[in-house]
Amino acid sequence: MQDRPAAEEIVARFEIARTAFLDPDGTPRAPLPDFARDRGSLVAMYRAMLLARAFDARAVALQRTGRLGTYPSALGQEAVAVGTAAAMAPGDLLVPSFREHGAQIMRGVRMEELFLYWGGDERGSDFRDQREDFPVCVPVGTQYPHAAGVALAFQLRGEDRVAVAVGGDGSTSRGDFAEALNIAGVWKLPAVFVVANNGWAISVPREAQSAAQTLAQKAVAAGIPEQQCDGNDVIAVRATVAAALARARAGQGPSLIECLTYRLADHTTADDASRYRDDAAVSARWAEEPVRRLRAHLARAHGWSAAEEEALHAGIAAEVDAATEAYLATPPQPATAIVDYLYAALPPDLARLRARLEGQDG
Amino acid sequence: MQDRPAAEEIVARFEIARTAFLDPDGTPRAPLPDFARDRGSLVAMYRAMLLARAFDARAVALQRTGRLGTYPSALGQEAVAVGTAAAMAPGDLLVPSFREHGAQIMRGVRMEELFLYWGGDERGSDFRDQREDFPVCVPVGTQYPHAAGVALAFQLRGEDRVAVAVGGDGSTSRGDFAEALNIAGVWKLPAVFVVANNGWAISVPREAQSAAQTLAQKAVAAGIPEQQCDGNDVIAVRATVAAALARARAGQGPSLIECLTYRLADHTTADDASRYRDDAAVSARWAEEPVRRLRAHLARAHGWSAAEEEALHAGIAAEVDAATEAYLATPPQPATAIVDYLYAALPPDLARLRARLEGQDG
Amino acid sequence: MAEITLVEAVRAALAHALEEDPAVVILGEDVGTDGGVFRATEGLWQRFGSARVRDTPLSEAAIAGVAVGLAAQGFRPVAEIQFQGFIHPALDQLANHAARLRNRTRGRLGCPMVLRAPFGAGVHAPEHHSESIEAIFAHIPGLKLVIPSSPARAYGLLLAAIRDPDPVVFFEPTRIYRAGREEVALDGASLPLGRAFTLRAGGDLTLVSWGAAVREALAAAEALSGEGIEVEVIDLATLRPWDAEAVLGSVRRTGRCVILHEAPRTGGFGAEVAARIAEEALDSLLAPIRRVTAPDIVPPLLRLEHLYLPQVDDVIAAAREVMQWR
Amino acid sequence: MAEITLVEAVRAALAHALEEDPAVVILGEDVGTDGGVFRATEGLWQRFGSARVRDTPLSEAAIAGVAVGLAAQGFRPVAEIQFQGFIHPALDQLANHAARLRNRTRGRLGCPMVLRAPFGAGVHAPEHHSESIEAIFAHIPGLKLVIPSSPARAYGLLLAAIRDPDPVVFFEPTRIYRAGREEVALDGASLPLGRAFTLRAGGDLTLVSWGAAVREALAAAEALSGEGIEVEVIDLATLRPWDAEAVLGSVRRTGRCVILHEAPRTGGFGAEVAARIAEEALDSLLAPIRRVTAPDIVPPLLRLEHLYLPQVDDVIAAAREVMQWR
Ligand SMILES: Cc1ncc(C[n+]2csc(CCOP(=O)(O)OP(=O)(O)O)c2C)c(N)n1
Ligand SMILES: Cc1ncc(C[n+]2csc(CCOP(=O)(O)OP(=O)(O)O)c2C)c(N)n1
Ligand SMILES: [Mg+2]
Ligand SMILES: [Mg+2]
Repeated sequence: MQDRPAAEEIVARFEIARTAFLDPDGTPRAPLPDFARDRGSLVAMYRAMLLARAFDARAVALQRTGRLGTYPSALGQEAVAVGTAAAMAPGDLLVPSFREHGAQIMRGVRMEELFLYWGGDERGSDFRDQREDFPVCVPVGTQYPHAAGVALAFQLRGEDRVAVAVGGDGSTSRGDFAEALNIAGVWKLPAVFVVANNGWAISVPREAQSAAQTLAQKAVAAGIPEQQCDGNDVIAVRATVAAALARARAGQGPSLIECLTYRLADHTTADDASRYRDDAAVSARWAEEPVRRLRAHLARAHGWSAAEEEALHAGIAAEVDAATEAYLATPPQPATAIVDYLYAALPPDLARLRARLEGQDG
Repeated sequence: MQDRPAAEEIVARFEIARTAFLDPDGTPRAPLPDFARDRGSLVAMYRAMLLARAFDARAVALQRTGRLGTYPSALGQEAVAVGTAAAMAPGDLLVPSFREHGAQIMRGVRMEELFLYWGGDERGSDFRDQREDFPVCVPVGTQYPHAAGVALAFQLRGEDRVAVAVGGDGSTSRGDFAEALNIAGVWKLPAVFVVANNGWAISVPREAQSAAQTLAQKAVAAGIPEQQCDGNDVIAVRATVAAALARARAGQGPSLIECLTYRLADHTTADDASRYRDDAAVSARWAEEPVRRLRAHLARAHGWSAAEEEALHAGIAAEVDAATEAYLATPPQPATAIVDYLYAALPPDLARLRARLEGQDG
Repeated sequence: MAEITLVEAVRAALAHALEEDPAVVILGEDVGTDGGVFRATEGLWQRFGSARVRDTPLSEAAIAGVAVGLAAQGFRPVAEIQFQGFIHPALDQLANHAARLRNRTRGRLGCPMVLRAPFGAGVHAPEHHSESIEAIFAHIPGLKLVIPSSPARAYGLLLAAIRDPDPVVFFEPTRIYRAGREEVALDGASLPLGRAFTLRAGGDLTLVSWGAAVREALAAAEALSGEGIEVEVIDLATLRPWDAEAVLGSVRRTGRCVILHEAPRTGGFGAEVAARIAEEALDSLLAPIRRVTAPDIVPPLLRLEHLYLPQVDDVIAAAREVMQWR
Repeated sequence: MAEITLVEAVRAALAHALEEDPAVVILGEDVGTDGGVFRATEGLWQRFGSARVRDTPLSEAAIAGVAVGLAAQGFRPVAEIQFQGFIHPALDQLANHAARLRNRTRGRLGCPMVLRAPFGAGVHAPEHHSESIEAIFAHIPGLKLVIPSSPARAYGLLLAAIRDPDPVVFFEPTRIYRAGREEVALDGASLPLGRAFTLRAGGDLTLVSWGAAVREALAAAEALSGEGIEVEVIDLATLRPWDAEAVLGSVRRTGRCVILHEAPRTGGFGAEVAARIAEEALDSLLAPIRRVTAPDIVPPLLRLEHLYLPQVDDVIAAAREVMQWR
């Protein structure tokens, strides 16, 4: 029987690659992409990460003092948000989950709008400057099909735009994720799906979420390209997302990107992570966080100075202060807001409710 | 920078293998597994496929003459059903979709029960002899989580049993499929997921269902083993399912198996496939169908005779006739059956309805 | 004008919408080459191409979610769920996103999508092909819910649904897809959403219904007329927002009300109709309200399906009982 | 006896069930090490181990579907959906399988599962954490639906739900998880499903409610008593099958009925209660029925949440209006 073919033949092969540029101490481990040789663009990303972190700290402080609702800190994950948004063109469209404040801010969402939203005011999602990006999405995973739909809109209109959805490691266990990747794959939609794998879905660790060795390989199920990257290395995130965006623009369809990062904070301000994870394990992860890493590189390779650092912080503090003030000074919504946006035109039954609310503050 | 590691490293690799033993003309292309060297076991599978086909033809005939409801023929897919059921132990549990009549019959579901079910009588799912297998599942893909649940039951009780779910190529696009595989993977459940890829989901061809090169690779998303096999080669199906069952029994968790077959019939008796697929393409697929293939092998390798063939057909015809008669002679259900099984104990409101129905025929 | 069936009216409305507005896109399982399992989209793929009449993978959640994304971008997706029994995975997107996008963003993003699904019993179909779960959708603020009961209303209401700036769920009763023909002016005129249709005037009793059951309502009214009972038959047509004024006005005149629907009784939308009457027209009531509905059971397979569907005789009996009150 | 909160009562019932029956298995997101985001399962993972108190992946459809598979095999899974707002993907399994398995197989396979979910507004939570969509579940034949309104009822009803041979949906009002303590005998005694609880007797008016709103019902009754209006407060507790006799009996005595629920009005379960009264106790009604509910809107984010929740004053106003009728 030797000359017969064997009972088994290999019909498909897949390799999952991981991209990383900066080591945790900020040393480049490989030649940097063009954008990362440009001091200005590195500083811009550095500033965006610092701003995200400052926004985050302020949001937590506002929550702790009763001036914000439950809030999900993105502490330690800034590189995912910033790298993603930095790679996107203004005309692309972000379909976020709920932990991408940094990306939203870079895309023109005002910090006071985000405070408003997390403070329990729907006006926070009526972005003044950013009219097309999706608002925060709370039901985990349900945003992925939206991105596929937006990408289909771009494709149908022949526009050179890409829809970028972001979600967490936990979200990859939802059927919506698989359905969205699959439909985007079969229609070659200009979409990029970014997974911020921060190791935890509330108390459920990554390894209890899936037996998949990587989350990037979930793309294999949809027959689309995937890439894993160091999600604490903003250069790696941006380069990886940029490559996926370029594929999408070239008509090559969607991609899945897994960013390996770590949730340094509690899940939200309503959570106490010490109940289910070891503080020591968290401390160890501080050595890998993205801000310090980029600063080290900036200092080493671009002569980033203490004075510059200080000026940056001061500028950011002022910005966050201004946003906080604007937020706290926002007049209340009228009570009628609870009915006015439900439909384009008010149905008769709601008109009666509206009349009752007329004149009330919210 | 040469001595630095590159920006990319490969972190996971996957190979999708396909198993096949018999070529379309029945010639072995590789050494056969033990069970397939045994004439008796080959004949048993051959008989089971013929029986499935005869059952199918009768069901279609009954439908055409108004004595059965809409019916999904499995013509051409008999090897998937029979190979799967042949590999299973009696104590395993089948969670079928709606086109696995051949597997159900092998597992002790009576043909008159299947006629009853497809004839629109719920008693057809109250299997007299097979008390644990799941009944037909109509909502595509929803059966996969059931199999995971059943497998968890086996695991929790420490039983040496495996749950086997079967579905179609279309079902792999459903979120339930992905969620079930993922949860089974992370809990290492004793489950086998079998996809009967018959090329079509009603009018939607396989290639419009997913950009995945194989459906077997959907397992990669869940981090579980997969295997593709020639689904018109009953030996390949049985060997592949048997290997997956063995892994499950050994505590190695679930597997996904894709069986490549072809739907030679319309989707159901309510469908007219000529609206959306080429008759010529279908004719070409007759050359690959599983029954003729095994017969050729039996004839060549085991001296299968015309007389044996004839006797087999006669026996099967008698069996199907008897089942048909039993089906047609089944007395109607009492009208009260519409309320009697809704809850273990009848709630008061339904008791009133029941009293009204009492004594009526259904 | 054309003498057409309800499913032909659906198809004509879809064709008209595709023709008039390039933002209209049809998507769903088997809506393309096959023309839909009920032929509601027959010929549209051939005429408008696969970009605008799109077969989807077998993914109900994605069908709804992709429609949300398209709609947020200004498209007017008309998504089909092959049968209402398979709509549950789409409900998450409908209830949590489609119905909320405008409110969530204070009007920044709209969601002008339509979700169509055939529904209802009486066609001897397999399990899960016979449900009537419209009440679930009628309870979701932010959605509209429309159920036509004739070819003309199917045509006009579907056009209105597609042109509506908000998400509309549109359920088509399979039992009357081909049960009769009607002259329909295929002129692209829509019918108003949120407005009930009084199909027959009568001063003795108000009979409220929708969907396929309207046939039984009209048949019962005809039979009762022979007994001297003049029944006002109201087809709600839109269940959200529903035309309570039409029903209340009629009941205030007739003093009696029977509600007929195919869905199981408890928690069906007939309860809402009865509740509003009990709140706002109690003084006018000369007799208790009666609901004629399917019993509170799972739709039986085809052998016992007849025990599930409310019959003309059930309506007549309820009407007689209500007329004899006191 | 212990003085405990409602969420402690839930935990105690779960612990008792795990203790008494090896077939009981808890599964859901964060029910293990974390003890549930509301601490409903706190300590159970430590006490009963990860085989019986299982953290699941973030997969609501699979949570429900796995529970169906377990239950068909004779286990008694108690599955948790973290918030009712995320339950939609589980609805497919609930409506199309859990509710039907027994009927589909003519009793061969049962489905003794419980699906728990916290629900309701008033805790200033993010979007999708405030819904009250119980009416959807109350409309599904084959399911049971239970909503406790006090620690003792939570304990006894949850035990009954777990011991029940059929699928039970169990919604826990977050607003009263910790809003008060009650002496509860932790003796494993269950309370009957399908039976309403008359929490306060009164001859002037029947006030029907369930869940967190029962607090406002009792507060309103207390206030009204001061005005000489004696209100009979009925907590339905089980919405499917619901205790219509208790309500009808009370209304026949009082002649007046106000229904209070937190869900939006249209299509809420209050409609069913009103409809049954309009059908079966119309002659007893001395005044129109009134529903006091949330308006037909999406639950607002926390700033405007107070405009959504029905208040004690709304109940009092409705009661006064009904008392002054004619
Ligand atoms: C569908 C759904 N189920 C449950 C929740 C409650 N919940 C909010 S965040 C979260 C964990 C999400 O984990 P992951 O996707 O990894 O995102 P991360 O929070 O880590 O950013 C859960 C369970 C939800 N919001 N949506
Ligand atoms: C959830 C769901 N959606 C739609 C349908 C209608 N439907 C029945 S079979 C089918 C195609 C199934 O294709 P596949 O999974 O390949 O199985 P096959 O019919 O080829 O055996 C569809 C769309 C259904 N039964 N369930
Ligand atoms: Mg995470
Ligand atoms: Mg198929």
